Amino acid sequence: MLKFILRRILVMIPQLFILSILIFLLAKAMPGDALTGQLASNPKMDAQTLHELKQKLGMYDPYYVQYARWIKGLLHGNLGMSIIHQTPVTSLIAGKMWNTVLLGAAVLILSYLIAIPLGIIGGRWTDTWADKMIVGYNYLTYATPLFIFALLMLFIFGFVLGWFPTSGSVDIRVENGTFAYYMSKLNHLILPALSGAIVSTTVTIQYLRNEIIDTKIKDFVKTARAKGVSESKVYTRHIFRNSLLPIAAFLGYDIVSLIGGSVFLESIYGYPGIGQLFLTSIMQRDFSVVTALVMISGLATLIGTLLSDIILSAVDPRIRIE
Amino acid sequence: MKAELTDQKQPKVKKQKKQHGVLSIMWREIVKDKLALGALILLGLILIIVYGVSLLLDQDKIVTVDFLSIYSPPSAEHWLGTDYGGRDILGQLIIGAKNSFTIGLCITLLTGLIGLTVGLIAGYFGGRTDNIIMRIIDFFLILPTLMLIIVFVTIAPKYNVFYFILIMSLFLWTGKARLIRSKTLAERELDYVSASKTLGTPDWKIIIREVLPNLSSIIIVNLTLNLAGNIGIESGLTYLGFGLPESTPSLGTLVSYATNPDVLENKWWIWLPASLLILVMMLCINYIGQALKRAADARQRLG
Amino acid sequence: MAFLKVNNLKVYYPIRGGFFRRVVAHVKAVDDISFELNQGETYGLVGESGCGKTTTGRTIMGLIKATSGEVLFENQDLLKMNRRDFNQHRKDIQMIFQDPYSSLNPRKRVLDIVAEPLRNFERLSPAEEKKKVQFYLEKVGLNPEAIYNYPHEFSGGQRQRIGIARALTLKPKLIIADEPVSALDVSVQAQVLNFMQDIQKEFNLTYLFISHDLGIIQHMCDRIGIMYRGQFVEEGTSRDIYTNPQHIYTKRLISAIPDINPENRENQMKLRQEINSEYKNSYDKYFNAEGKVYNLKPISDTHLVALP
Amino acid sequence: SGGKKDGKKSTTSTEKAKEDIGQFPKEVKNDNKVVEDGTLNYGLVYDTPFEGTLNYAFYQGDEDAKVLQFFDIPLFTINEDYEMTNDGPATYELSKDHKTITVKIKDNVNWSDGKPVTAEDYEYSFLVIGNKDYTGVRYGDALMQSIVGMKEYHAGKAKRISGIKIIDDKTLSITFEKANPALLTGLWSYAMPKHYLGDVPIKDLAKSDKIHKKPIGFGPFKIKKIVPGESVEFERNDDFYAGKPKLKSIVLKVVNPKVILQAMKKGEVDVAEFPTDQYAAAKGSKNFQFIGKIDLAYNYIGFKLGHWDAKKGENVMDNPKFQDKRLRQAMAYALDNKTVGEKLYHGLRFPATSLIPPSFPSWYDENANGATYDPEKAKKLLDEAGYKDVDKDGLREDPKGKKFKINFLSMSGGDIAEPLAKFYIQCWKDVGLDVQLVDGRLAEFNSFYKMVQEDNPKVDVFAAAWGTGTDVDPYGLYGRDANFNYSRFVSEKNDQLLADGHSEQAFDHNYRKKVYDEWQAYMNDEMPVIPTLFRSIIYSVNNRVTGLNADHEIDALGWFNVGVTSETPEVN
Amino acid sequence: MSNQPLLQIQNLRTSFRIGDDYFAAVDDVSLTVNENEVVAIVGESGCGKSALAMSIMGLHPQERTKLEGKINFKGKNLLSLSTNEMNKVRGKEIGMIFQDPLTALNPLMTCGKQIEESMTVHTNMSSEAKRKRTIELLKKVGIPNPERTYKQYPHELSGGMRQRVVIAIAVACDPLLVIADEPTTALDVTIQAQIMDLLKDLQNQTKTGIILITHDLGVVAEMADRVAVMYAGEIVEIADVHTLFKNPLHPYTRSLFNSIPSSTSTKDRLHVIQGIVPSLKNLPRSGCRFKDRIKWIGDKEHEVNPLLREVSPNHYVRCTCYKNFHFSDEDVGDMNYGIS
Ligand SMILES: Nc1ncnc2c1ncn2[C@@H]1O[C@H](COP(=O)(O)OP(=O)(O)OP(=O)(O)O)[C@@H](O)[C@H]1O
Ligand SMILES: Nc1ncnc2c1ncn2[C@@H]1O[C@H](COP(=O)(O)OP(=O)(O)OP(=O)(O)O)[C@@H](O)[C@H]1O
Ligand SMILES: [Mg+2]
Ligand SMILES: [Mg+2]
Repeated sequence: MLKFILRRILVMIPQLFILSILIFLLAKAMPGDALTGQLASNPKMDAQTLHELKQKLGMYDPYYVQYARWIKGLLHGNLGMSIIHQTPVTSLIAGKMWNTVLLGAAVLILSYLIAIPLGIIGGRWTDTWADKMIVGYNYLTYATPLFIFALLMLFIFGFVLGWFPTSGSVDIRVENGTFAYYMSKLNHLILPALSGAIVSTTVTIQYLRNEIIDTKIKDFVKTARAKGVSESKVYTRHIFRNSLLPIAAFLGYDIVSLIGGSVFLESIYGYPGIGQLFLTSIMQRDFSVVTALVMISGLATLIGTLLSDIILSAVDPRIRIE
Repeated sequence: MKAELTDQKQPKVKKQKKQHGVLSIMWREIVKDKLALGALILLGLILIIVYGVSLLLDQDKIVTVDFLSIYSPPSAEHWLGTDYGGRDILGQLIIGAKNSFTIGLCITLLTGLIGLTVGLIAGYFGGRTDNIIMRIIDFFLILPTLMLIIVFVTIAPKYNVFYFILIMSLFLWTGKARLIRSKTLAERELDYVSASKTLGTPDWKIIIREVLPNLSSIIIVNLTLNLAGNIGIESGLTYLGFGLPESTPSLGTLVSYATNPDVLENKWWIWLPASLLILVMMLCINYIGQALKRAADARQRLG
Repeated sequence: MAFLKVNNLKVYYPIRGGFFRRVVAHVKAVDDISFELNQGETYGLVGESGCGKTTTGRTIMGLIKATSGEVLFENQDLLKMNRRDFNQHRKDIQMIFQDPYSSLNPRKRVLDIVAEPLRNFERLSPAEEKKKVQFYLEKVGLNPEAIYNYPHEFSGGQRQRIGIARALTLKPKLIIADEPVSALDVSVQAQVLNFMQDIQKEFNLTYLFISHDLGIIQHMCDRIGIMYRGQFVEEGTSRDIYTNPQHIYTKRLISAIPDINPENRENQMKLRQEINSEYKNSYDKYFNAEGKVYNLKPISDTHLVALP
Repeated sequence: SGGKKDGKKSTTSTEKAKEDIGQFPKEVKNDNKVVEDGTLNYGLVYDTPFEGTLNYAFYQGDEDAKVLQFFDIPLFTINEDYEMTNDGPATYELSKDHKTITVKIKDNVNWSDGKPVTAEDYEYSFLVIGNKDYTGVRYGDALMQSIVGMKEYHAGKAKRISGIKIIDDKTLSITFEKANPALLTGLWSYAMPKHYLGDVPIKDLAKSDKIHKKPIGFGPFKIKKIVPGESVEFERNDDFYAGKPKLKSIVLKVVNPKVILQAMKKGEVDVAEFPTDQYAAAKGSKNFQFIGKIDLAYNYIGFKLGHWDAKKGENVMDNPKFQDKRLRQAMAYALDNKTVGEKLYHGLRFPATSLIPPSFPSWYDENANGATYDPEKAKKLLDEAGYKDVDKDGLREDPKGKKFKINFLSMSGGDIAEPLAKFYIQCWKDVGLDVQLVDGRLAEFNSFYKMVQEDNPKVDVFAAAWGTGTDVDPYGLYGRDANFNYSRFVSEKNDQLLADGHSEQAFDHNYRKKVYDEWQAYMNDEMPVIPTLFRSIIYSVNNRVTGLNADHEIDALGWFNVGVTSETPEVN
Repeated sequence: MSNQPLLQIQNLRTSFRIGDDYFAAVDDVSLTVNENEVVAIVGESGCGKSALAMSIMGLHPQERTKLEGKINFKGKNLLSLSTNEMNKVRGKEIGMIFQDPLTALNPLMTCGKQIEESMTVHTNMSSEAKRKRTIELLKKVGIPNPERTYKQYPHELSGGMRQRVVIAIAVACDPLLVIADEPTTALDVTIQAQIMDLLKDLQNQTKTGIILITHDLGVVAEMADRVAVMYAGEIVEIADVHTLFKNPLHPYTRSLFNSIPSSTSTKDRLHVIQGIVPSLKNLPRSGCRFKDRIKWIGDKEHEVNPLLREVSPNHYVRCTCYKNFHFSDEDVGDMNYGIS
């Protein structure tokens, strides 16, 4: 097991390395730099000073020098400085990352909490009205873009009904670390997480439903029935567990799509996180932030796939990792 | 899709009474399933209208701004009203549907083609080839796709439908490659492949003539279901400001106008028709896809 | 002078493990076997599941790479040939597969299936090709009109014949039949077996017949080799093996054949028990310290047994 | 189409401008009694989390400035032309030769940690900006560099800036190399708490927690808590020099522009800069009102007349394509900016008539008439200039009879960008000009500036905007050696007028007014850039708010007077 | 011991829905099984053997299947039981052994747990007691290291071992009747022999009735007391094993016997039954269903409405065609037949 994890990590390193080169080159291929945007609104700058400033920031160095500097920093755990925000990327990302992780985890958990029962109902009672409703729900969420859905949720539950706060991740007026603080965090989390979760249930429901339909006719289910196991037990003990396996295998992919989806959720709910940060950083050409975030999400994905492999091996005795 | 069905079917049917190709089984399955047949007809109708009418429409005229009729609700002149540039929504809807469908179709086909080639090669040869290809695919998996798409969109010299398709396809083929690979791996173990080998058939011929046809139903089903997902694919990017230019209307663009709360609340004619059209097309394609899926899986066939 | 001679053939499958997934051990699927086939005879290869029969057959066909050894076909070592030469020689060796369902491409018409080898090795006009295909279909007892049909429209036995027709188009000299009837129903089995005997006469074929069903082997084969865990334990003519089995493993195999006469069932069961206990008790007599069998030793002109 | 309008002439733009901005009061109306210790919710309308470089010398994004306004303020108040006045935390006096300014900080002006704001603090901010390790963008200002001794200090040759002298604890003088009236609008007027920041090396200052997490200022409020990226809680600075601010606390929250209207209606936000594209939908709301002013900015369309010679550091006007000013004028007359302002911006923008926006009431030439929409005149000018439709395809050819194609670069961003660009192209087409978008699409922000800055030959005409800042002097945007002079227009006369505009003589208000009037007329004639739109900036304000002024963001006392008249916001 | 048979199937007809119609896969089958009796059902693939077995167990999907007739088991008609009542019978009173040991076991459960499950359902045994009994069972079915196997997962076992586990599941609650659907078909000869011996042993110990489904006549000869030969959904011949093997009457039975290679008939041609089993949809629904496959026997020799008749005590044959049946002189069955 330990060996397996180590080996996987060993494989990760070159992947991340290639990723770092790729993203670095891409970043440099984008037109403009971090200073351009600043000057558009603040034209009090002579050409000489601009030149000086760029020199100071190392923008004229050859790419490989910049890359070497960056990778060296990276190895020392230093992700560089954000030119726009004038602060180390590490501290810029740190706070936001926890928000995104929190949001992502909440989306994932909620989406499983919703999708698994629905998938099970749909798979077990195929072609009943409940199943048809679930399939309908599935088509609807599949067809609705996340950002529209999130906005609708915000309008309905945030503004019209007023059940949930409409922006931010926590009420600033509560004391950090108190019970009220965590409740407030939770309260701010529910709506964005729910929006993300509902939209992302589609794949899970569909997959689970199909999987149950397939498993239902397997021979070992017949064996179980022949033992006299009651119908509900047949499902709980034999069908569901087997059908849920592939879902565990999806975890790694889910993490990738969560990072993508976080951009929308964070912007609409004013939830400070790295998805939004990435988007602005790209537009502002704050490359150190962009590269850092790409590396982080790459790493997260790798860890996600590793995690799903480990989970899978834990629940499926046929897969053994040494 | 449709053209393919009829093209291949007609001549063979004439020649002989029985036809057992994938397509005819699928066709039979669709005809058996009233819902799928209805969906096929509806989709066909939509596409004929969309592609037909968009030939007649003057695209330049539709995207011409007219500040005198901004946000006008549906009327005799503008059946579905206008947007904030005074542009006719119906026209945009039709051209948008055409663009979106074309985009969806091209992305689906392109990713299908790449995924197929890569997946077949990896799965058939296995061993080291497979290993290398799988490492590449793994690498694609860790790429933050949305982020990179944005980067690519930004650095693309010309951003139009063609580039959009290329960029999206670049990132979306891996899933298909994985699917095809795993199916090929299974298929390769079957004796008919061994048989072909013992008969001296070269590998490339085995891949194309033997393995590929046996994956065809899976491929068709997968592509169909994918097509449904790819129809609204650009809407998210439009929301983020990286969608196609407005001079290239698409359903996604129309839908993402709804992010303006005023439009969402009060100007339904801008986004609702596009949303419904996406939904209807997706439903149609999905129903067809479900029928095809049953055709691919003999156990579930209706007849 | 042998037609096909297999010398010291070994086929090992690697088992990977450890940190870098290096090869840590091998499955010795075929572990040093030698035998030879004479032209026109049917040689049976028998043994329990997993003993390496299929591996042997497929290695001779070139579908699996041998670890070491020689496969001399008409005095030329197939294993040392390059791809092109090998393909030329392979024409003479063909295979009948176990599963008549998976060995025919379900997406191809009979015509295309049977014509496949022709298209690879000969340039024929479509009309000639069709004629040839129909000729062989007729030979295997199928309606030549059926060339436009798909495999799933045929019964298992018919499919097996299509597979045979395909193999015959290249006029092979040796046919390796890997459990050609074990997936077939009793009545259909008979059909295929009869037919194989027919064409053997007609085309002067040599068979390497692989099966675990001793009844069938006995019915079909002139000489028989008994395999156990990748090695031969006994080899001899049908008569040698059935009437005078020497190795305990052979005896076990034979005693496992159910007797068709219900009157004998008690005896049969007793016999099995006796042999089983003998197998347990005298294990050391037949297997060396590593659990391997001994080298084959002749006990008559035709009969070889692996005894110390 | 929009270009073909009815024949009736529009009223002059100036009148229109007044009318439009007239619909927004500059100050919020609310006569109710202010409640003690109220709390106000401020909405920072922004679709990304703010970052918080909370110092005037270092901040870069507008959103940081919006946080700064509450707790850190400039030393001077300003008049309506944005000139410094003596009603704020500090007073100033100009020497006779107009080269030295002496600043005296009022005695009771203290940092929110209780320490007094000293002359040294003021000097320190210059020392930071001028330092060679400084990583911000404020040093580029010409005025900053013209402080005596600044260049030596910047080069590391001097320990201090010789032109800045500390006279006593609260007084210092700054001497400039040249007398320049821009001094009154452009002087750096922010102090930095030296006792607090002094021990941080200047190169590390920008990333220091003292700027990002625990900044201090001497404004009416001080920071109580920051939740990074989303909200800031301010509490009253009881020690504020001008007295006790009316509000007890202010909570600033980032609000996505898409939901600001809902947030206003619900009363979740009391004050916010309101996005113009939602104004139409917000107009009828009852629980909040709008205040507004004309923004310190204008939109324009520039012609690429030459290129920037980096070696010499000046603009060279050498592109033949648009040298005929009749062509430039014609293109200006062809644009129906009135319709744009009314229909697309709901009156929040209106046709620009000169290159100095009306937000500088003293300098803006009320009689400048720019190029008011007049397609007939445009056609006549084109005919005169020899751009005639020779091959009768409805599009004019150049005087040599060759196809004449104009490449137009316009920036993406915002919903309105695309129809606006389309509309302009249509307008030009209506007078027979074949204009096409560069690369067939709107350019993304960075690509846009890259192409414009590098004088990319693909670009003939570009649509852009300038924020002028509070300093009216257009030299930095149109001077011969100004890199930002993107049209690359140069002429002796222009040089002369611009130089006169910031000469010592220009401390004479009337003289300066005359020069700028002349410059505005000259530019309207030469038309190297077409001023297209002036804009208003509007704030949505809940009815319970009092004392808020549209200048609050730059006014030193902006938030001091703001109060609320009920505990809870009004809800729609 | 009562005289009442353990299981009495009367005129069972099992029909499956294909498209919109129902087609009978088991047609008018009557069969009895007594205590301590092994009844073998033989027939070609697709003749309805499994369908019959699943009908007894009530395991056909209800929405697609129609069951008519009666299945009396210990005095109650299984067809009229509710699912709950049926669950009490399944596993406890009737055990079932499936053909493919690879797929018949849940890959995610240990073998021990899977065996215990039927005890959990039907008894109140403590978990320790269950464990003990399971290990005992494993020992009984001849697993050499039952403690280890108890904890192993199916994929860790060989095919023969798995089949033993399947058998252990079937007999876990000492059922009165065991239905074994091709228990040895997937196994090779040596293992088949072991499993046969095992089943025989178990049966000798517990005196259960066994329905043994197979197409291997050798297995029948070794195991069965009585044999029913099925063809195309119908039983065409029933007799006790000695009678049947000595004196098979129905043309189908006789053909079957003639088509197996045996030590007594070396290198001779084997008999081949002409044609193939028609698919469910194409089954002839009237007259002798075997008629098409013995074309040289004239139409007149067949009954119009063939019935299962007792031709000698306890020997039943369907259709009169057996009386004149002879094997065809030419080997017509072998060559040139069209495609169904
Ligand atoms: N690709 C492979 N990798 C590893 N081991 C293999 C592979 N193929 C076969 N083996 C092993 O080699 C041995 C011989 O297998 P082979 O298929 O030749 O047996 P067989 O006698 O044909 O058995 P059966 O009667 O089941 O067909 C078996 O133990 C099998 O597990
Ligand atoms: N659920 C079902 N729906 C439709 N047809 C079925 C179903 N189950 C079985 N059949 C059909 O019923 C007939 C009898 O099938 P059954 O499985 O009982 O045959 P069998 O004698 O057990 O064959 P085998 O030896 O292959 O197991 C076959 O034609 C089969 O295709
Ligand atoms: Mg084998
Ligand atoms: Mg069966």
